[in-house]
Amino acid sequence: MAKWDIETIGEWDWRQFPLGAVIPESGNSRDYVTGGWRSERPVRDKETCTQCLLCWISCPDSAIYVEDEQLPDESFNLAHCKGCGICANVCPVEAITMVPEGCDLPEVK
Amino acid sequence: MATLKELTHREDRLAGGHRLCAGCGASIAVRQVLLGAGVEPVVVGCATGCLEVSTTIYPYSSWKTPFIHNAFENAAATVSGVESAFKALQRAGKIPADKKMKFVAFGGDGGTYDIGLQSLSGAMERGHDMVYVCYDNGAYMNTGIQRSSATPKGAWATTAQVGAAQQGKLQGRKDLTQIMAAHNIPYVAQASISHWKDLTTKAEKAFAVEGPAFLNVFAPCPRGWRLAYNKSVEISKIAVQTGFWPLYEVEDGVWRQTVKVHNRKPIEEFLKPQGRFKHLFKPENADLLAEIQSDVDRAWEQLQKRFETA
Amino acid sequence: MAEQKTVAATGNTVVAEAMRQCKPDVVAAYPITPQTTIVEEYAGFVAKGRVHTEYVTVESEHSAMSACIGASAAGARVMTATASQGLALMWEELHIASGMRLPIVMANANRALSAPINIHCDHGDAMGARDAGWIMYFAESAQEAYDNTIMALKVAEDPSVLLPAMSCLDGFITTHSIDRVDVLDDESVAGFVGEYEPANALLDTDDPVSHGAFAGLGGPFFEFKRAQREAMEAARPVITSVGEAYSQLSGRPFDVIETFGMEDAEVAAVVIGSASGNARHIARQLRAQGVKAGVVKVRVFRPFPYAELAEALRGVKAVAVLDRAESFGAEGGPLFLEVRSALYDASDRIPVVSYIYGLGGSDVRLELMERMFADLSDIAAGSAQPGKLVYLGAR
Amino acid sequence: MQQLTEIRWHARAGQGAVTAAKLVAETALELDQYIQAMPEYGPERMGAPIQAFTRISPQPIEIHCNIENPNVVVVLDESLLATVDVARGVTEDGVVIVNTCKTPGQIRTELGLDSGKVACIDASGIALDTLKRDIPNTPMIGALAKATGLFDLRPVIDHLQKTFGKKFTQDVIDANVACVTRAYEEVAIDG
Repeated sequence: MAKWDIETIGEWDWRQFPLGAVIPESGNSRDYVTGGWRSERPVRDKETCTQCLLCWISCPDSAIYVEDEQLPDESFNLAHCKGCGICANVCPVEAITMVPEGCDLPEVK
Repeated sequence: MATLKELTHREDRLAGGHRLCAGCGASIAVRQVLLGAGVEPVVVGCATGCLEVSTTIYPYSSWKTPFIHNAFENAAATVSGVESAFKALQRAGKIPADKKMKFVAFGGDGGTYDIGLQSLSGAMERGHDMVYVCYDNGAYMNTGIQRSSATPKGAWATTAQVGAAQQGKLQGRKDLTQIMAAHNIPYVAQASISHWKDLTTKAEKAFAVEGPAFLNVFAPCPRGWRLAYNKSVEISKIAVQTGFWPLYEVEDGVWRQTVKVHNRKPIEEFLKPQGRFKHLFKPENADLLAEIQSDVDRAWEQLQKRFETA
Repeated sequence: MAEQKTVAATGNTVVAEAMRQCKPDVVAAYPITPQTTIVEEYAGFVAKGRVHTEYVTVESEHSAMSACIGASAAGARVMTATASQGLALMWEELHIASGMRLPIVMANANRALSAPINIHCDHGDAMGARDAGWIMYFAESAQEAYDNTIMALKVAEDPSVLLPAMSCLDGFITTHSIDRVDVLDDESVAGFVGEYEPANALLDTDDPVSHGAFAGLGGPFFEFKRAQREAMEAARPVITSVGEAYSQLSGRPFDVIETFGMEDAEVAAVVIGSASGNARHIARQLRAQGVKAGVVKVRVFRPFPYAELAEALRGVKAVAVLDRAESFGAEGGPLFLEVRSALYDASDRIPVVSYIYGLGGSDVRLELMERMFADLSDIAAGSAQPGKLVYLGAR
Repeated sequence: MQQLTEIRWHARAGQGAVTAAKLVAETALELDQYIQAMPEYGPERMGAPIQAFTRISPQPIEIHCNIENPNVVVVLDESLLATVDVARGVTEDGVVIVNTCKTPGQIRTELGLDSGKVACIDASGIALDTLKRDIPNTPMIGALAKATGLFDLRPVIDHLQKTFGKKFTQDVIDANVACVTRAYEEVAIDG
């Protein structure tokens, strides 16, 4: 369906809301940013990474991108990643490190 | 049984931007279950709880599937109604006869083991073509860590506290998976988010059977367990390795262990990382700790007897 | 007018018949006295292959309404039936059905609520659900139970309404009595109710929607409730127009209230359900004796016909409101509270007395109605003051 | 037929009074009357004394309550006379019909009735003869038809054949018709 336009929802009156509190668009939480919850962000060392995808299957926030069965260079959706660190924890080759938000990022190879 | 690379071709049916805690086991469980559902459309029902609240905060929904939440204790009954509507509308010719659709209900342990057990039992007995998935985090986490009948013995909870007169929950867990197996439905399994291949395979089987299926999925709550956020998957693996959460399935009445554990680790390895069990490691609680180990051993041995040895 | 068949049947039999004729896709129900024979009859239709309905034999009324909600949200036409404790067990779900704007139609066989346990008629069950956001019809007879059930479906499913509706009939008195009923033919009913066009059907997998979202603090909960109230208001003209159309089809008049002798009544009783005829019977006798007695029967309780009642009671000198239900701690029964509220804006202050009668199936003897009208005549003549509340027929 | 006929049935649960109340109402409907038939429901089980009611009227029936002043009382079980005041409230010109081997005179004395009609019929005996079971309800309908003049035998038989035809074998239907006919003929009426 066409995207449900909720830009001005804060100003809607009762007539403008869909019937019965239905949300007429599926999966639109993709537009909601939970990245601000994060105090640490994951950083992946592409050299070390074996593309096993364990991080992807274990992410609670659907925040890891996969393209053509591979993690792309920019592999984390930082709009959604809450920085839980599960990806780093499950990585069998320690290719992912969690680095504090707001600090200078280490050089990414 | 799909490989991880193969699974990446399937749609991830839970969108990000939901507001579950960092490190939540429930959303990992949902992603893995729905990846196992294959390509047919899935309709999702959800009991009131963390998962439901955090994925549908108006006006946002994280569900890329049709989704319905009704109340706390009735996810199974609600989805059974949805599935019945599908059958009737197909019979009436309003939905094409060849259209396939899958139905799944998710509930936490509170909404499944406790308040929703009757509704679940009824739906399973009636034979609806649906999968019920319990994401078991062992307490009422949505409302702030109250004990449920899935809370392990000795665990601290806000309604099973630790003090001079009581050391957390006094009672052991209800064995819901076996209760569901006793319904003689086509497929029942116990799975864990730490074993993605086992879980997605079980989900595939559950969705494939005609009739009701039940999955009990171990899904930690870092917040309620007083556990580091990054340990959800790790602790789930330990739960399996200690025998606290055996992985098995009951397919058409045949019990089969799906992940063998040859040298079970001591239960302490499961308990120690979790703040909710901290008090068990005081010297005066040594007996309780031993009792918990012996409970696990006994349950494990009893379960082994049910497995087909083939 | 449609072709009709005159039958000797119980209220429950003709309600089941009305349900069958409305062709629901899903019926999810649990047996409870005195509703049980409705779902038994329906099970018979299913077994004989007379309906396409998916009949879900749930394990409780809570699950009955839960499954109805799931099915209705899915896009199906859904009907069910319950009574008493069953309705009480559904309480939570009643609000969810209306909040989700699902046009489920439910027959309710009015029965007293425990304790002590009792299986007989009163309106305590339905009145307990009066603020649940359901349209509520009440039947005096099996005929009305049949007619109301069909009309309720048409009203509930109207796109400007989309609210659940209850079709109430008195336990045993109406549910189990054999009565003379004129039943429409199947085609006429099917044509009258038409096809249901669901909004936001869950089974539309091409355009997935989410039902039952969380609208907490700061969310639009308040606005959704406002919309629900407007829907209930919107139901008023629809109830009337559906009633008119149904009258044309059946030849039976319909109005949200039914009056007897109110053109010139000095004393009047307002009543709901099967006791209405008892009141009318006595009023008829009194009129023959020169007493200007009248009766107002309330056929639709939600939305409540305030304007119609105020109009009907204009100029009356004393009014009795007969409640077959309690509202403990209130000044009278639920109907009394509504009627007095309806009269608040009337220019003349009409004395209104609350009568509680017939609880737990206590027989509504004609002599009780005589006594009530005699009280009213005394009040109208100024020889007695209206009392607070009368327990009519209790020892 | 008079304005409104109110019939009160007394029996023990299981004797078929509810069915009889219904059959009489249905027969009246076939004659284009307005009707009501209702058992007085309770938690009682097999054997307990019960009441049932039938109303018949050429006008629509608007009252819904138990029958306090019946025009007709039908007693399916004579033993109830000892424990239940079956004649309570019966109208001056009312008819009391009892399943008994006794005479109307004896029953009139037993009930202390000094007005109206009393009718006696050995309905159980007739049922045992024809149905081979003590189900006195259909013979009582035959007796009722005769004693009250509410309707002739023919519509009763027609209706029996129509409704029983859906559920029972021809033997059973014939036996019931025989029951009704015999009772219609044999009922003893006093007054």
